[in-house]
Amino acid sequence: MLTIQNLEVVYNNVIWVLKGVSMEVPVGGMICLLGSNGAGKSTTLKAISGVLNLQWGAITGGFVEFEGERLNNKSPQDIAQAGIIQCFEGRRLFKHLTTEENLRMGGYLLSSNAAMRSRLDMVYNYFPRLADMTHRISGYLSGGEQQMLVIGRALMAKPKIMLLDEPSLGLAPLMTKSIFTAIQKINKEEKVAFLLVEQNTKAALSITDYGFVMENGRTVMDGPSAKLRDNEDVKEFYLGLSQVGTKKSFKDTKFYKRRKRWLA
Amino acid sequence: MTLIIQAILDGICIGAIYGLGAMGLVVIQKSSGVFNIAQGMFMMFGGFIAANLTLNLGMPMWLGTIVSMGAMAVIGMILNFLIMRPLAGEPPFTQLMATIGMLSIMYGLVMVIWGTDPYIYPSEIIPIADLKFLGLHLSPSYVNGFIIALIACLVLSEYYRRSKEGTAMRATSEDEELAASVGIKVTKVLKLTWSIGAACSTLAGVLFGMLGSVNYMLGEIGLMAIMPVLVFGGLESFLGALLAGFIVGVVNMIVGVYWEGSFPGITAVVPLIIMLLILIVKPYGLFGEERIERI
Amino acid sequence: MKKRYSLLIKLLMVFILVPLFAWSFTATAMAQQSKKSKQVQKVSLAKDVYPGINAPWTEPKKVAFKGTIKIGDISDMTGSSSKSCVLVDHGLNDWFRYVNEYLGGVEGYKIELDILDTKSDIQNIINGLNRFIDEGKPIIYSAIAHGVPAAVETSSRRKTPLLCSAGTVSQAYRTIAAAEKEDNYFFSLSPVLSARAEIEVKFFMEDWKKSGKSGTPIFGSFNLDNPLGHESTTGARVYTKKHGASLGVATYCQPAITDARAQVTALKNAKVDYIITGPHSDQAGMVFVLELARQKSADWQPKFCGHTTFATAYMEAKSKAHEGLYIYQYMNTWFDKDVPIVKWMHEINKKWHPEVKSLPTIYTLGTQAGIVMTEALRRGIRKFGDPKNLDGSKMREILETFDKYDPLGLSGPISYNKYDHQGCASLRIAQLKNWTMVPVSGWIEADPYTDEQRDAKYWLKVDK
Amino acid sequence: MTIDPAGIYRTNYISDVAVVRTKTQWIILIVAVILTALAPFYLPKAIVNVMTLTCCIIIATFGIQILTGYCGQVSIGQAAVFGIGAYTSAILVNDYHVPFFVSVFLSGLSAALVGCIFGIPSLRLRGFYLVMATLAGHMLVIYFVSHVDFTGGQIGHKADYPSIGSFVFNTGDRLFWLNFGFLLLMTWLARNIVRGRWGRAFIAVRDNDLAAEVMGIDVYRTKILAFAVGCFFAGIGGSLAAHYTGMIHPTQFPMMDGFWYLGYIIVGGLGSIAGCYFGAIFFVVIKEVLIRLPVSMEMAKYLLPMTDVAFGAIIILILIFDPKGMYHRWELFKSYYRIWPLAYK
Repeated sequence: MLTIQNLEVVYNNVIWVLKGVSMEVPVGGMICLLGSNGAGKSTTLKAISGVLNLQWGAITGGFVEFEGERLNNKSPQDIAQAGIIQCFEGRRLFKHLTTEENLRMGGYLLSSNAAMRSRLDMVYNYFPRLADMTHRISGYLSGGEQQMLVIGRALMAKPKIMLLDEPSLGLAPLMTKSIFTAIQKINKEEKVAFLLVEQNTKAALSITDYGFVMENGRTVMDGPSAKLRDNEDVKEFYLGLSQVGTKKSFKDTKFYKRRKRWLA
Repeated sequence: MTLIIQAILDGICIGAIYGLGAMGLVVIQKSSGVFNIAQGMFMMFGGFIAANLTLNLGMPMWLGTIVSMGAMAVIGMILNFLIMRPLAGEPPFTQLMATIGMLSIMYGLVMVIWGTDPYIYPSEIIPIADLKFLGLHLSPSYVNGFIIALIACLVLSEYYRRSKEGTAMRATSEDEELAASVGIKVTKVLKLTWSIGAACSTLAGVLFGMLGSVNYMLGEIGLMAIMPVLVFGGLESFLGALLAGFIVGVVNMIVGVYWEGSFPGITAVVPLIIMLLILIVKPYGLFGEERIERI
Repeated sequence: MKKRYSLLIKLLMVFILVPLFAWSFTATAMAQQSKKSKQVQKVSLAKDVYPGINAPWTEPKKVAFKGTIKIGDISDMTGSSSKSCVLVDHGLNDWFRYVNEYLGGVEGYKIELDILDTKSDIQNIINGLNRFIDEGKPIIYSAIAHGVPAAVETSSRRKTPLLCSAGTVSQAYRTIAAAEKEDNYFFSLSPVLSARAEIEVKFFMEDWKKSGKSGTPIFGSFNLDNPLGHESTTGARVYTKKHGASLGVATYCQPAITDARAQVTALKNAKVDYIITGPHSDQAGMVFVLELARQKSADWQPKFCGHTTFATAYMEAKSKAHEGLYIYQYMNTWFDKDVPIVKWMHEINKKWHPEVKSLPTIYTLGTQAGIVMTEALRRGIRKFGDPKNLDGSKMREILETFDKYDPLGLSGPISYNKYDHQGCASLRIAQLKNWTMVPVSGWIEADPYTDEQRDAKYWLKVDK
Repeated sequence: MTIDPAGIYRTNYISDVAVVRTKTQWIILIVAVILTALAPFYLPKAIVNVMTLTCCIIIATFGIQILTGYCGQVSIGQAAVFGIGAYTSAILVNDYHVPFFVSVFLSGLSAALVGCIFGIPSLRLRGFYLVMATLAGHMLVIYFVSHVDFTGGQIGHKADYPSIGSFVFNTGDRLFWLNFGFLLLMTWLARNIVRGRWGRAFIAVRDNDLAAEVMGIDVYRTKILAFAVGCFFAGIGGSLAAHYTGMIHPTQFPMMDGFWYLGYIIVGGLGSIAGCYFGAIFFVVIKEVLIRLPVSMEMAKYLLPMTDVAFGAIIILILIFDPKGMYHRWELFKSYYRIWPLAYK
């Protein structure tokens, strides 16, 4: 459904961030995007959702294709209209608006009021905790509730793909788990495809069914999550386990025997 | 005794108009984050257009007012398109200077087009008889000002609180990138804001001019009247602006009636003094939300 | 983006080009107009118009001028008092044009008026004054400079007479001590503002006696918050006391106000019988009168006397609210046709400005100033010969030789001396009725000032 | 920072922060100064008078440049502070017979004091609220000086010709030389302030006051300092202007001037002392030209408000097309013609 080929992105005509990213998101797929900090994961998402040009960035090469049509340098509104919704890193929401207003803003593009109502009910039964704080100023919600609100807001817009940027950032493990279960549930029932950027690699790989690994603005490795989970390199560098699956002992911390060989 | 009651009544009537004028500025500030110092000039320009329509083209007052509001809405849109849009994302200081430029241009243009003579409106918007009771005297223009300004304020604040566009505007002022990503057309929102702001201050200008006359100084006077209102009410809240308008109006009137004779010119100064005190004690106004801006 | 920029550039182009076009257009228009006015026939009463210069011509006189004398004129073409200033300059222009075309100029020299707009900006006034003085203008006229202390100071610093329509005590008078130290280069044409206040009070006291009411009347004043306004108020305070009445309440306003609610309310509360004012800006005057009309009631019918500009508002803006107000005039107006000079005025305007139907008092102010300056120049040339060696201080001496000089019956006699540069000392009160001004009193003269009163400090002290 | 011709390297810090770097620059500078100083001999008096006043304006513009351009505190009260300087000097010289050259600096100091009072809100206020505070401050100052006795109230206050010993600056030329001398002095002072420790502190506060605070700069002290310095300059300019006009009156310091000062630095270029010259002179020229245009009385009415229109339009155009201001253009121009005709694209 969503295809990316050799995507290249440059910020204010100097900083070359993406140097050729290619990936493929099937309908209703559950994809995770791994990579160390600064690998360009967030930039990829922004390039897809089109908010790049609000940040002086531009797509200089390759293309993003959604259901057969190019999205390069389209306005964010049109892309959102097409059904790609991004949730920014760090639980960004309209802090001075109430929960309900936030959700309604999420459904800004919905035509009728009835549609809005039904979507609202749906969101509320996915996240019952939001239902009983509809008129709170969203800035004062707890981290987990804010994350729910963010996902809920994205869900309001009848998305076909949701781009989640670090949903587990700074959340308690329990909260993370509940969020991820919610995500899975949504993916199953609403047939919404997810493109999930996550530092918590273990959790991410456990819920997704396919994964891409990025380094220095390139996709360097991909495969089904199960296979990635078993991949030695991924274990070494993202799951922090040695081949035996036990915690590493101090003795073999200097890992000259294994290096990221894709970075020659 | 009757004197002070009279002063308070007049003050409240004028205050409502101040509130409306301030609201025009708050609208723009709320969603585009621009402190439009040219708002007073918008008032004056609108007032002059209305005067032109009613005096020269012989429109009835209410029609003239509405038409001039429409015209100013368009002008506001154009100004936004020509001046503020290219400067989007610049630091607030730049945008402030741009509005100062606007102020200067409109000030000059008014003198070119309408000269410096005072213009007197032919009638009030709502025809009312003189109210005279127990020594008090409410002239129709004041009653007009009070009623219309009050209605406008309430309608506007309701529109912002309830309607979809209103919420969208608030959302945009909050976080443009996010707003864009949920599919709000930011440019459209800004266009809407500027036209609403301009129309609203036009109405204020017409009412203001109806008290006496419309002249080329109305812009400066309007700005000076609006500023304390803004500080009392804070740059973000509507009803705050209205209440603050009442306060300032009453203070103005009472000072004007009692002390203007012995301390000429003090009427213009007292609200400013109070404003400074408030600013030092409570930097974001009485009803304002804490929000850091850098210039 | 490109499109938006092009729009902006067009905008700027408009700002620059429109005025230039308009300017050139009017320039040509003026040229044609002057060509038309070349073939003007005889003005019947040239002789009795200007006995001063022995010039009995009735035909346009084509003389080869020996040279030109340029006179500076500084006025607000734009700003709160633009209307009056434009009229004054109109009057001046007409007079000089008449002198040049019919009387062969002053002693054979052409007089030209060099007008500079100040845009109500002080810096412009001072720059303009300095410029005129540097260009060696022997005398400078200004309808507004008396409101600008800096201008008066500049003129006396640079030793060039500055002729104004009116003045304050501190400008027009010098105590004996002060006059010994330095000369005064400011010349006023009509009573100083406190004197005007006195005349208004005198008139209203008469009115009070006639009405036969008992007790003493209460006066109220409404003035601008500027030097002129303050002196008018002080004058009102002093002279009401002197004539056995009292100043109940004094109100002030800024030159451009949009409503005068507070002021009128205060006056009404004090139940004043008479309201007297000094000079006013068009805006403030208009607004005040409207508010007054609104608040008048059966038990409060104050009588109001003000500056001539109120008449302008009444007759041009046709404002009903002004009906029946009193105004003071310091010279004959467009409406007393029996005065020869006024007849001349009508003739001239019929010939040169057929579109002009009626010209309120302010116009004659220009004529009066023109007459005085022409006379001064004439005397100067008679005394010193070539106008090239007429400098400021010489002109001051000449002007101080004026003693009861009658400006062709236009106003009361004008006399200057070392201590007193007030000029004409008498006013006349008129009433605004059926769209004209009806004189309701003769020329009332203000009492001469004592030496103490000539000191500006005196008026400050009384104000406190 | 100025762009240097090729082959000129700076070997130590002193030469790096030097005001004037190369011999050629020295020569050009000296020639320009001498030419300007000789203006009265080859320019008409009217223009010299305008130049005399412009010197005062430029000095005041240095102040607003340091305050807004360098320290980022927007103030519309500059005109009022200008007035404070004028009144102080006039009163000191005329009523208390303080020698002129003392009173100039005293008036600067008094203006600085008032500036500190203006600055107090800036400790807590940012942005628009600060703008409004300074605007209100302006109104208050004007109201005060026009309604108390010792300033002469509405009658205004005289200011005699400046004099040093028995020598009196009582002709247009002498006044011009006096003001021009002060202009040079003040330029030197301003340049040294902004390239010194204070200047760096100001810039740090402007760019990010939080970071500055972390760096150990006392932000509040710096802001107050900026206000004091900025107003000091305004005060000096004011007192010079007062003695030039000879009579000062509250109406000589209108609110619009506060806006114009900001306009000068925008057009001249934010954060450059030389930019003040460009901005101020540019607008003064426009104003003069528009006033001098030989138009009929009727036309004058329509033409003269165009100064305001032109002012606004120019500011906006500069902001949109060339936010760095004219000084930047000038630098580019210089660096282009230095290597002319071998310019590379």
